Amino acid sequence: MDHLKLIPDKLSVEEVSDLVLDSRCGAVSVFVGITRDSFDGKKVVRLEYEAYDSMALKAMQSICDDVRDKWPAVHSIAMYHRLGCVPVKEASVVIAVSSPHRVDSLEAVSYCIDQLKASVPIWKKEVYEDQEPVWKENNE
Amino acid sequence: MDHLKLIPDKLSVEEVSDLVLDSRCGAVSVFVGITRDSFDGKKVVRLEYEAYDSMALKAMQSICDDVRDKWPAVHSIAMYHRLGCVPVKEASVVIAVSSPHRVDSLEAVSYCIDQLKASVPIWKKEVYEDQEPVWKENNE
Amino acid sequence: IEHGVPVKLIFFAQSRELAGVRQTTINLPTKIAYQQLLNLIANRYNLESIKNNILLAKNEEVISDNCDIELRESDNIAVIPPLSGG
Amino acid sequence: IEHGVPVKLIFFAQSRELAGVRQTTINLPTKIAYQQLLNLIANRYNLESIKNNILLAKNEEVISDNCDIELRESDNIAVIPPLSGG
Repeated sequence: MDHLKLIPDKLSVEEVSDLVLDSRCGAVSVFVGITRDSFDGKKVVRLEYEAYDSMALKAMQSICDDVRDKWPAVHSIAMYHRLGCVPVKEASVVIAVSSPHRVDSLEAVSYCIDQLKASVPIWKKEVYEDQEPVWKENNE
Repeated sequence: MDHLKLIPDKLSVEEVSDLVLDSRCGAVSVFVGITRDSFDGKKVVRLEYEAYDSMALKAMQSICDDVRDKWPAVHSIAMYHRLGCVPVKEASVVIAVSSPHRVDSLEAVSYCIDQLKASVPIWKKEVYEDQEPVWKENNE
Repeated sequence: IEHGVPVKLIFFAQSRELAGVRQTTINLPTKIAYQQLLNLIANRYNLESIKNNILLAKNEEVISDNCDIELRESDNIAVIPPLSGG
Repeated sequence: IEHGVPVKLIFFAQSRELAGVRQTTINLPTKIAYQQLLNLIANRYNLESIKNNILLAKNEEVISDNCDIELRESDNIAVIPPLSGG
């Protein structure tokens, strides 16, 4: 099962990881992306996220399909991305993957966040205390 | 900060991942080990865990020290292992690691669970519906 | 542009701020080269400063930049600045 | 064993079940070879069936199996079956 959502609300790590629980799975691996309080010495107040919702959900689905090709043992995937304002120390994204044994979910969750950053049309503006906000760019 | 605990109570993924939150960290990676409902076709009712508590906590601390050598960017580590009866679909272990960027916490959490299984004196007995219980062995 | 089709144009992130609009409708020819469309949009919607950093998507699929684009009524074209999700 | 020191002996998991006890005190010489100690414990506490699969730890450190072990009062020796945490 794939659970994909773009939501304006605060994300719960527990809720997202519970989505992928299955009695045949001994492992759930989770990645949580969180708003940091500074960038290049500038004090970050919050991030503002927006998405091309329909295309983003398609791109997220396509990542899930790739995961199932690469790690057929993966059971469930949940990718929740928050939109709108995300204050410092709150989660912008939570990804959870379950599998019978740990190596599949560990590798898959890492792949998911890499691919999400590279291919899902979501954008964030970093808002600073004393300077003009900046639209960020994932250039890894 | 290292947060290491052996507890008889139900584990909360949210609580453990919250322990490692830090305003300088953009990434929290979490691994959750969960009781599966079957092994080799036998129906598992529950697992029973016991630990050599004092030695286990030392071994867990030693894993944390290794993590800080290998991934100096890691900020906080939390390793909570449940003891006693763990019913099917409940967590036996939750490990959370925070770091400014994702690669450190992802690699470190994977290392932590590998090392925990290999070096921390904790044992589990698998209790089946119709057969004699078996003391398990991590032989990966 | 004469004899065109009405196409929905959608802007995101920095392109939305520069264009001053989130969504509009524009008449476009039924066939247009990628670069020609990019130039047209950049010119008309104040995107010259980021023109080299944006992609175009048609109906939620990124368009490769060496193709001609066929357009029909009800198609939508989105301006995609560099991604920064996660 | 004469002139020994009282040492705390702790059993875990399968070794605890086979020994029928979690913890006891045993008099041991102040110096003993690893294999000798292992044999003594296995023999006295019904652990012959798992003798080749257990480690011994002294004061929470695993002891290497080619060493002589020096013992003092208040030391503890633990029987460590194959680990299965996680």
